[in-house]
Amino acid sequence: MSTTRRTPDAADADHRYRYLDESGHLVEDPPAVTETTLLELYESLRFARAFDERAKSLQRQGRIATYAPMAGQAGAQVAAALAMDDEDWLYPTYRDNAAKFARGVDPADVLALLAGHEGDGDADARVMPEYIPIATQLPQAVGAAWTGLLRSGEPEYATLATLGDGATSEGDFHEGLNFAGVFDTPTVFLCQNNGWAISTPTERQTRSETLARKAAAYGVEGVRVDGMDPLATYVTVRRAVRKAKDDVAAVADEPADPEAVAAGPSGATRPTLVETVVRRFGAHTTSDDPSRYREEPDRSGDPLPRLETYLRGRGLLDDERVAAVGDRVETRLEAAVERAEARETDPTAAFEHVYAEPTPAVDDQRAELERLYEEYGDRVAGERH
Amino acid sequence: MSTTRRTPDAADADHRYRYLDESGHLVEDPPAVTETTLLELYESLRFARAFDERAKSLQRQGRIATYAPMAGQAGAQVAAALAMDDEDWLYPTYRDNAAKFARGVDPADVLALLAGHEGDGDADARVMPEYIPIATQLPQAVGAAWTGLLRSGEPEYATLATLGDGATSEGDFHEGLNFAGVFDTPTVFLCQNNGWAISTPTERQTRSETLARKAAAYGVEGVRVDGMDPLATYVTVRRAVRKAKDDVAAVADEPADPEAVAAGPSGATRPTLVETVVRRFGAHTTSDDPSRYREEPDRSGDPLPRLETYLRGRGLLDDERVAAVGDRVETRLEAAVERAEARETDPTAAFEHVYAEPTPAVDDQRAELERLYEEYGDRVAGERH
Amino acid sequence: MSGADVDPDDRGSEDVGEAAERAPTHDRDDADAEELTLVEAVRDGLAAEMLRNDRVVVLGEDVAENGGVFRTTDGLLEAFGSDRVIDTPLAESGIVGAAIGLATHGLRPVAEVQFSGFVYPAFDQLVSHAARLRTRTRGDLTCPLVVRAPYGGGIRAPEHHSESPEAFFVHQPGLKVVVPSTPRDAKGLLAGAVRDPDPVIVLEPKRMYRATNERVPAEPYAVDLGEAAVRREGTELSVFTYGATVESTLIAADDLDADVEVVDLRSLSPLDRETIAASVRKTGRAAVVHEAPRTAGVGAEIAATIQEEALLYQEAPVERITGFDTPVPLGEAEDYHIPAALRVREGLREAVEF
Amino acid sequence: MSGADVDPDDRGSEDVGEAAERAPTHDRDDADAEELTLVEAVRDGLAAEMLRNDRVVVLGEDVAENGGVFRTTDGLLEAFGSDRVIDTPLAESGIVGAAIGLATHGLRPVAEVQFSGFVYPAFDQLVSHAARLRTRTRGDLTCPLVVRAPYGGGIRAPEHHSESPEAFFVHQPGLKVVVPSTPRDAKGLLAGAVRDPDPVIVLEPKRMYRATNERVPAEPYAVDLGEAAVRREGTELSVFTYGATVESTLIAADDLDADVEVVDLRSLSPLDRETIAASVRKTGRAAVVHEAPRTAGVGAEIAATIQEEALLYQEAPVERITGFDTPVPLGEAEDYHIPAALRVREGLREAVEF
Ligand SMILES: Cc1ncc(C[n+]2csc(CCOP(=O)(O)OP(=O)(O)O)c2C)c(N)n1
Ligand SMILES: Cc1ncc(C[n+]2csc(CCOP(=O)(O)OP(=O)(O)O)c2C)c(N)n1
Ligand SMILES: [Mg+2]
Ligand SMILES: [Mg+2]
Repeated sequence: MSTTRRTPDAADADHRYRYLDESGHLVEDPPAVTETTLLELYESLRFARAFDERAKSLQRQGRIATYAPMAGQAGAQVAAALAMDDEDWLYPTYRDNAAKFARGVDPADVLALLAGHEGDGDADARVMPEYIPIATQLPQAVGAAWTGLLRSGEPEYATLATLGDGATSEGDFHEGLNFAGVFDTPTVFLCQNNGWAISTPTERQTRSETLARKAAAYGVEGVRVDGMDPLATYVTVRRAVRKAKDDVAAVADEPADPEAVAAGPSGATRPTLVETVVRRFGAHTTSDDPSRYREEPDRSGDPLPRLETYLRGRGLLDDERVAAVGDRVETRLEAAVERAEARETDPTAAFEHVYAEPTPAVDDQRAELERLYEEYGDRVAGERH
Repeated sequence: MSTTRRTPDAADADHRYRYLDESGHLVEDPPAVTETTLLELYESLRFARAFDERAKSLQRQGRIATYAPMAGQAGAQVAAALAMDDEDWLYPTYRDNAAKFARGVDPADVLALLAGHEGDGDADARVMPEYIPIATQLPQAVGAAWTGLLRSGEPEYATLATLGDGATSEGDFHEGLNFAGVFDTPTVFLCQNNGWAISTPTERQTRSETLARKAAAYGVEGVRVDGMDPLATYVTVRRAVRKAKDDVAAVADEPADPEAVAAGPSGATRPTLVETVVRRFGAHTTSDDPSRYREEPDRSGDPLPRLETYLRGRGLLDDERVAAVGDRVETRLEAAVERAEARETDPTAAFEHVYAEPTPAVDDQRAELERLYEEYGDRVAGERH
Repeated sequence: MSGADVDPDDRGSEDVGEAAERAPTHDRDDADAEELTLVEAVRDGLAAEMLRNDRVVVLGEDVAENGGVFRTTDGLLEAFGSDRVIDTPLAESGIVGAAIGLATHGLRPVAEVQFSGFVYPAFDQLVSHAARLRTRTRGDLTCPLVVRAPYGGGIRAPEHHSESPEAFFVHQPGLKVVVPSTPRDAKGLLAGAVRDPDPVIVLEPKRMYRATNERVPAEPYAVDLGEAAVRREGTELSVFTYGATVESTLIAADDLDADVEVVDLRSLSPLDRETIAASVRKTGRAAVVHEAPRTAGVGAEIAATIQEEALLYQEAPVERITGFDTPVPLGEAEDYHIPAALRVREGLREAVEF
Repeated sequence: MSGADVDPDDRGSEDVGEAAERAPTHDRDDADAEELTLVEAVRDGLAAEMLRNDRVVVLGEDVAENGGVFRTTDGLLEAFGSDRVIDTPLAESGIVGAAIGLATHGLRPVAEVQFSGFVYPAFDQLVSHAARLRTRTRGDLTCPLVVRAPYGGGIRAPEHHSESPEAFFVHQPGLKVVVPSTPRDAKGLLAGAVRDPDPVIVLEPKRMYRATNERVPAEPYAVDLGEAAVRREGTELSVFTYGATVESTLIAADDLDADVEVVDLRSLSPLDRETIAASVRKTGRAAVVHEAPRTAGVGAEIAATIQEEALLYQEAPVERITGFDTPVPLGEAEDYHIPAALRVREGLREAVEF
């Protein structure tokens, strides 16, 4: 992999945009990212790391169900989330908890969902529920972004939809990006190319050299970035978010990283497809056994030590601060686990929000279950319950 | 529009590959097309023209239902069909009757279908039934082409699927081309970009500069050609068909028209997306009123006089031969109309081929209708019948 | 904060300015009802709801410049402009998916699918998302989306243009499904759908688009979803039908030597089970008429409901008079497939004479 | 000439050479049946049919290298090679669309959809094409395609992983739908599907994949599609169920103080209406159990059929014991949604005591 931050062609698989090398040293002049943001990036990444480990252990203990780890990808997620403005909306997949936390989603809610308690998404944090049917979020994120344009003629907010490499094969990827191009919606498509869709490597997913170059088919700008470099991801997504909403042409001409922008026709449209090149350090999910289909993956270039090295070098972190972050992260996580585990299953909750007003069928069926529950309690749920 | 036959970039909307200019004069050295093929092209085009006119008039008289005219596009269709080998399969849309006739489909069958008599496709001619749900033919054509590869390791035959410009927006376009790229199937995607999807102009269908360039997103070769030049279309599709099945690398390196091949990564893969730039001279279908959404279209560059001029110039046609072709065309068409109109509606035909063996439900329902029909005859079909 | 930053029941600005002047069917005297065809009533309903609520937007293939292939959206572009009447690319999953995004964020999209046979590419967006957003977010985010599509046969259309897919949507919890049979209901059910806080599929009987006229009130009004309409009262037999087959059922009922009650269901989800049960308890006999295939069609649900709610009153099995379990045949053969008045009458007779 | 240049009923080469040696579950003594779980029986069935007919190919997401997320295709790649066991891109319409192309041209594709909740992107290919190719071409071209998908809840899976979409496919003419409930039938119905000349959807009850063992014959065999199996004979009540709910129904039947007949439908399309009618004529009472939502589910069709075929024998309404008209809830709540034995028993009791 080239270490140059200039990527002369987003269609060239050997190049990706980067600031920090794999050991955390700058290969370019530092980007204009505030110290507050840098420290937020760090703490969010620490939290993501801790959450990931805790979730895997909770799953092993049977306290939550299947979990999709983020290790190797949390840097891209956190950087993208922090590059968004408050008014923007996140359309996440099942693997994007780090991005959700960085937007303010309560980790207790995520743990509760993983433990099987309904209630996903967070309108206050402007985070949609996680999208499991692959790529279906993309047309919706485009429509959401379009809303502002239709309402006021202005891009009132951007939407950022995440997706995997596998998702680029679905029809909804195509239809979503095409709508974004045609209606010039303020949408950022954040593809985390982790090299795998469960057991299928990206090379068998598509014969395109890169995923970023697919943007050109829609007249949309495509950019390829080292997603394990949180600085480069932040700068790239920040630019995409600004371009989506602000002065499209000005940002497009911005000298910061003109050559990262290559696949698009002119770069002067609102939507952007950002391909972050990442590695999936672990299994697809806790149900997956990657030894069936791949060698032990290369786990170098981990974003967390990379960022930490950089921040220590800049004097923003030292042992004491690092420890303080660790304490805050642990406290937050403990509290979240506790709150999540306090939740109880409500046998009739499923009837509540099928429609704004329950239909007669829903009401009758609820009554049917309530009658049985009253008489038999949990035995209604069967042996296995 | 540039008149050069060299198109340095399939992504450049101003260029398209061509041999004949709009008045039918060669702008390049003549391609290696046999005289037999040239005359077949001409007669097929004449038949298409006559059929188109007759079908519109039959529709006006209520003798057939909605009809989708081919005028402006028949040249591309006929050239593509004749560029296929006998063993290849055609996957047509509702607008591709000229291609079907050129493959040997009986025009009486097409007229009968248009008059509402079930029975589409022709396995002997290796022509699938027409595909109306837009773009759905594309994954199927890829699977069909793949069959040979899976069976014998060799591309036993190619498939050629036609599609419109509008079809490029559907998810199935994307999934079909992506499968073709990944499995390197011997498939030719023949896009007839006639500028319109009913009332929607291509500029509002996609922001891509050309449709050919979309191929790059799949690692598939994309080529753009003047579809109203039957010579250029023939040569381009012929090359794509050979490349699909024969020596991929050799054809890719073939000096004939190397620069027409631009969007693909190397040109050395089996599938090709051919964008034929054509004009829809008439309405979308006989139900459509184009005056609602477009000015009178430019009807210049009609492939038929263009080809006729060229063939007269080469001494392959003169007044007498032209008249003889006209006579043959008329005779064939008359016979077809007659045979088609001899068909009668069978009220229970619909029950026959739902399954290889009718299910009990199908059998019972058939009996139900038969009982009523026996008692009441056509009155079972109601007033309007 | 609501997910959409707006009160989902807020009707938006009532000050519609010039749009009112330009609205296509509002040049008539507003106080008066006017004779409209079903297609005109759909258009009138769209215009009325767009005037009433500036968050209502119409999108789909060929709906703007061309006014829709059936002209249901004719004149709306001129009246409401290109931010509210939008031609989209040819991609149904994109249309419905984008419309879900619009609906979640404060607009009231009315997406047209050109023919109901082309709704399948959008099936995933409808059943996996539109139907569930409310449940998944415990009511935090919602999807007040309308999808309109002409359905059914009878116009000698090509393949895939005559589908009756209503049962697919009726089976999916979280969706609602309505089917008007008259111009008046076409306007009223559409308004009910647009104002409904949940996703509604409106299937319009295309062969009725221009078949009859009816006086349709000029002012906006909504028919409540979930309420059937008794079109003909009777005591000896209850017939349940909807949409395109209401007409042939009424003819058949007139034709039959028995006192037949004809119930136009109008709303298939939710289903008006009370009206259904009450009618059968009264008559003791029932039939259902639709043109979709019989097996696992809406008629099956009605028959199941009737025997659940009124078995002890049933003097005969519920007769299902439906399209057959075959693809809709082309050309004249479709007239044998779609239950025509005579076939309906014979079916009703069986129910009466059982 | 047949469209595919091959006799569609030709089984291809029986001389499978080395593949037989490598077939994953054929290392046991062929004369003997072996205890297999349902998931092993599916794998055994696939291997048996692939050995029997070299035109059978398996394709889908993660089916080859990974052996399928449930391991239903484990070992097939090693046994049959990468031209017969194929990992595809993540695109269900592409998978089913390509498989239709394969089927039309002489192969016998078995396409896996990873979970039945992800079949919707392929809905258009299934209902608009697979279901109709024979009709459209008057039998000239055919589509002998199998689509397999694990269905149903009970494994604490995330959203969209617990769907029971069978009614959608049962309503579509031209498709067949089977649902095995036992290892033996999992192999036999799969073989029936692979050998069937028409497209068949096989829905496998994923929570039964490893729930029980059963002796499964080693040799290839096919269960005829369209034939129900009486799992328990009885005289007082007929219960119709299939797939994942057969087990809880049998427990409930044992538990109830009445002589209950339990019919495993196995094939939902075509439906074995004769067996259904005969059973109800004998018992006079009926119930149906499935976990899909109730409204317009397969239970509705069965209730409609019963009252058509046996109304005069019915002493009670057909009781529908089903999943509710809500999305499948997550976590422990799913146990209240899926009809567990106690809920089934109480439903059966109502039918008996009516
Ligand atoms: C429509 C659909 N098909 C199949 C699945 C099953 N599935 C879940 S995750 C996954 C792989 C996704 O790969 P990718 O898009 O690269 O994302 P990643 O998991 O690597 O983050 C698959 C096939 C699904 N969720 N949705
Ligand atoms: C899935 C689907 N959606 C909508 C339609 C209705 N429809 C028929 S033709 C057409 C336009 C097709 O445009 P294009 O692909 O450019 O082909 P052309 O008709 O110009 O040859 C539309 C929208 C359809 N047939 N299928
Ligand atoms: Mg991935
Ligand atoms: Mg076109």
